[in-house]
Amino acid sequence: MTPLLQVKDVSKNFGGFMALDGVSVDIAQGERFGLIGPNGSGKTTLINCVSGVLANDSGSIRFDGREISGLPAYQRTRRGIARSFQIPRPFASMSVLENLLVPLEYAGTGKLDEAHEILKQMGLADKAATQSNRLSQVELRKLELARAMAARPRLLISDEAMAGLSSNEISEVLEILFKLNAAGITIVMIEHIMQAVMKFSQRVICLDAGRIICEGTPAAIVAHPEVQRAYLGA
Amino acid sequence: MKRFLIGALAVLALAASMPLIFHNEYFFFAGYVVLQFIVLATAWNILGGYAGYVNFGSGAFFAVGAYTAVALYKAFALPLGLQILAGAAASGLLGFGVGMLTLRLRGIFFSIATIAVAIVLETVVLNWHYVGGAKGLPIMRPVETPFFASHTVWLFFVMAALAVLAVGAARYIETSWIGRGLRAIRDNEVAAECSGVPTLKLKLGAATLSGALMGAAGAPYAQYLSFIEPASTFSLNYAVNALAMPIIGGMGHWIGPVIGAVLLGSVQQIVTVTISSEINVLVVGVMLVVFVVAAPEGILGLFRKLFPSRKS
Amino acid sequence: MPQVAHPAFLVMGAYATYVLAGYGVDPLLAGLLLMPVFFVFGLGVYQFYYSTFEGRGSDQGLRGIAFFFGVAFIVQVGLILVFGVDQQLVDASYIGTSVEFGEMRIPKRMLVAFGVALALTSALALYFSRTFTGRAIRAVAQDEGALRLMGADPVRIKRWAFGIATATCALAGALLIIVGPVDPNVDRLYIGRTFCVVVLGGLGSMSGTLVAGLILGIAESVVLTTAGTAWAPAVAFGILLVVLGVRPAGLFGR
Amino acid sequence: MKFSRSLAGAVAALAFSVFHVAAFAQQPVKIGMSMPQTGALGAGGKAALLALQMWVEDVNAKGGLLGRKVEFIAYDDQTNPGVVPGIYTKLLDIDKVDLLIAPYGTNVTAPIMPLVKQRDLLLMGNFSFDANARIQHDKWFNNAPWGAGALAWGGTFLEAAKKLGAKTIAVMAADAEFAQNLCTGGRAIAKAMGLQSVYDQNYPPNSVDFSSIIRAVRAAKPDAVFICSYPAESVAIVRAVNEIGVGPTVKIIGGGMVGLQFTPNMEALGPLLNGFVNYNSYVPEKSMDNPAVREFLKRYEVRAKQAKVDVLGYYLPPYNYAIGQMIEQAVTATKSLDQKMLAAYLHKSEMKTIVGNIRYDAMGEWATPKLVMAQFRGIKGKDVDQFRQQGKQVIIAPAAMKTGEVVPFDKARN
Repeated sequence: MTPLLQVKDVSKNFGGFMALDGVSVDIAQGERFGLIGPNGSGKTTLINCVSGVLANDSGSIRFDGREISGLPAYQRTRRGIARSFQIPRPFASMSVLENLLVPLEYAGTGKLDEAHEILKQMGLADKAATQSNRLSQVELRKLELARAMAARPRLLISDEAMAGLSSNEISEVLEILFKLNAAGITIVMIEHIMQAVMKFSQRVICLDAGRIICEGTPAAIVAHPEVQRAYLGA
Repeated sequence: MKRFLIGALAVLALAASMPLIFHNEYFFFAGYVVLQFIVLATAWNILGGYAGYVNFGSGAFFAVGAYTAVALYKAFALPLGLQILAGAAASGLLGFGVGMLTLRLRGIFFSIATIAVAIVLETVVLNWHYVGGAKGLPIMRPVETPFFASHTVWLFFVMAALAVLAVGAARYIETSWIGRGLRAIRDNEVAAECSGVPTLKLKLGAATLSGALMGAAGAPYAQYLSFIEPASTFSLNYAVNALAMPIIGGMGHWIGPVIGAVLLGSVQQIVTVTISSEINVLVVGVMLVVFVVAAPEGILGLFRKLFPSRKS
Repeated sequence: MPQVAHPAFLVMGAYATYVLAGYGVDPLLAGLLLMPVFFVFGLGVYQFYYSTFEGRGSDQGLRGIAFFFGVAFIVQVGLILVFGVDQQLVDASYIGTSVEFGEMRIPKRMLVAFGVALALTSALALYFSRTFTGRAIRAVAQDEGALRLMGADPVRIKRWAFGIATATCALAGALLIIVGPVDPNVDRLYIGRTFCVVVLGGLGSMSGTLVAGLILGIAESVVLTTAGTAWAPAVAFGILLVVLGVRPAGLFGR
Repeated sequence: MKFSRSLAGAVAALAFSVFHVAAFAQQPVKIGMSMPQTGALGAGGKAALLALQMWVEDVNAKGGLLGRKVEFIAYDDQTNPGVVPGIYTKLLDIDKVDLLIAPYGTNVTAPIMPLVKQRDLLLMGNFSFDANARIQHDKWFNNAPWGAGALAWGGTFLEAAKKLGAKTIAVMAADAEFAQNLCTGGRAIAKAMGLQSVYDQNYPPNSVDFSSIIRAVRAAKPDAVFICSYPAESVAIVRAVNEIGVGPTVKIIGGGMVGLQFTPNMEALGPLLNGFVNYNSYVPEKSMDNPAVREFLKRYEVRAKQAKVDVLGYYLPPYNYAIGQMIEQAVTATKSLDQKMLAAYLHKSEMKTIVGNIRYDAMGEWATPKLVMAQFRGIKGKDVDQFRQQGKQVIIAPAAMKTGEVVPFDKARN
């Protein structure tokens, strides 16, 4: 069976600065995948290239066996790649429900019930009519995930959805992600909070200076000397 | 939708029955201008208010409509209906072109590009002697106008129909998925794109439609004045009014630009009778700044604040 | 922070020079005298802009642009109300006479304007590369966060930059009215020229700006002599549109 | 004290208005126009407006028209053609004026020609040039000394050029109604005379810097330079000619430069004007002396000083006063405000005015043009009074009014 996402030799250069330098990784259908690395190691650049916010300079990105690296972001979303943003980017003039209606209408099924369903799942049901710029930090994170879910993705990329949350809130979000995965959605988690990644992921890669420095199970990664150097030594 | 349709028909019927109530031709002369501003403000709002892209060159789109109509009228004596269609098509194309060039860049570049387009086109028209060049061109109106008391009354009715059309289009966009997509773009363009919104296509569509409506508003201009000349056709006043009216009225709702246009348009028409035209455009500029600073949601926003119980 | 009101400040500078020249002040000197006044004025405008838009953080894009557009428009109409739509000009010993180089006669006013503009640009370039505040101004355009880490307040820096830009408008306005008569409607042309030069040169690059200015000047005079003066106003905007379409980072941008 | 004074004032006002009602029992006769009071033609327009106001006062002092008071309504059009149709629509529909006068200038008159033709109204033209050539309205009467076509200007100027031995000509013209009409005529005449065109350039209205154009003229080495320009440009061109120089080949320069007749401009340019040959409607030379105009100008000057407008008032004011006189003569003779009857009268009768007796041709232009070409000479400093003297603007054509021979440009400069 072909992997859901195949990233091969992807590079990205910002005016002489190599943000990604020949990154290759495969992610299987249904996998819970963790992506870690220090600040500026290229994590967000990588998922920007996957989701289409940035265009990769070279290499190939295949989704479901088909090349997507030339496609604009909205088409990737329609094919099943949805993401949340590290710094929440709500549609501030809209209510929570309307925020969900955007991907629902443009990439999902267009059924209003589904939006309510997702809100309930995320624990935002009672906020449906609230304008999104009045939400708390944790609610905003949940909205990010909920909006990504409304596009009916097969691959969900969660970009630091837990940064700045309390441990209670972290387990709340983790629980949601576990539930989504149980429903068959492949999940890539980018996270600084090690416990969360390690608890969630089946497989983890660690990026440093635009390269993959190691790959393996959470336990193997934590033990890896380069990871320790990258995280502790830097 | 049904209620809106009935309302639209009622407005048209009212416009058609105006000659029974008002006998002074100046009423229609001035009313035409107000209606024209409704079209311009509504058109501007489709791109500016919904999608957040500020057009400083409304005058250029207006003028392209006007000059397209004049050129075709002079060459083939096209009837007004076709002139309006052609004017709309030309300005729509212009909107599409400017959009292609700059809508991928940051918003300010689009705004600057619209000023640039206005000046480049004005220069082109200044040098286009077929339509009068810098010295302008007098236009003889058709001698007879069937069904209407005079040509001005007829043009008034045409502009009323265009206004209803423009507001209808804006309202349709606003309440449909297109409007939601445009608002998503305004709120956060990257997030919109990642939510499956084809941002470039949507913006291009909005720029084209907005341009086309402005062009349609400009097409009857030469017949209205029985004269056309570049400086006043490309006037900065159109740009300022087209932008000030929605901002003052309220950009979020289709009625906002209408309120702004009716209010500012009538005030200006009344004021020009008594006070100098400078003071009256100054009032528009000052009101624009005051509203942007103190009441960013416009008159509609103020209204909502006063009557919070009323929904939308 | 691309800014649409400065061309209006430029024309305002020209008119302020005209008023001072009416009291017998040399226009160049008037421009210099006006610089501090305009600097303070610029600080004030930015402070106001900051506290109403950037500080609130709400939807600053659209409304901020509309705000400056409105300010520019008010300046223009205000000038019309005070001075009328007529062209105004100033007189000085170097206006109306020329220097002869064989067959060529070059007006002195042009030489004066060229010299002062060159000196002003060099001074600004030096300021931006040699002083801490100057470098901070260039940094703020790129990364506000890094600047904060350096211990500089980006708001203060931006306000300062705005003040300098406005002060520059005073002297540039004086040059404008030395070179030729000014009427309140010229600012629209200068929006085009300014943005054309800045975009062509690449945002934030002083040397790029200088080269782009020269390119535009030469292009305008070439068009002037080949296609006729009637086409000259379109040159700046034409170039601007082409650059925006083809190479938005500018000739020297990355 | 204060109260009683204001009471007295009120009583006086009441008495005055009662007197008014008695004197002019009917509605006033309303005469409306737009006039450039700012913008390119503003300097001339303000002077012209003053003359018309003087006529209104004079006619009201005599008891008005048809026993009714004359009310005069004038709006400022800022020399902006775009606002003129709106102003005239307002004059007709809101102010309900009885008679219309056109604004001073061709550019601002052209936009209302379709309007007056459609409504079939009488329009008194005001120093327009060929404004009626396209529309051909039969109720148009232009009060301007040049008549139809460019012959009165171009003909005399170019003959003078020939006399000086010119073989080549450069033409520069503003891209505006008046200048284009004029230079098109000028070109045709030049061609017919066998003058070879070496440079021909239109420039956009309100151009500011003419150095590059003057450089190009200089490079083309013409013998004559024919210029059709509007006031601000005329001033800028004179300055640029002084600054850059047109080169030694040029023997005659000028022709159709509007604005060099305005006193403020003459004052500002002073000796820079020397040598320029330009059209004019009235210059203080012996051959043009006319007691009626002299008497009018004496009264005008007093008023002009108060109003701070053109103090000499040679160019437009007498003609604008004459427009009023023509209206007065026609209304009095026909005892009517009917546009058809007035037009018919104006067509068939000789009009007696301070600027002479005028007859109109079928197009509504002066049947016998009376335009002069004058050369600025011996102007020193920036003193206004020197322009009142003879010999400062020497009439070189037409022959009947000539007061001197044309002098080559560079000779007149030194």
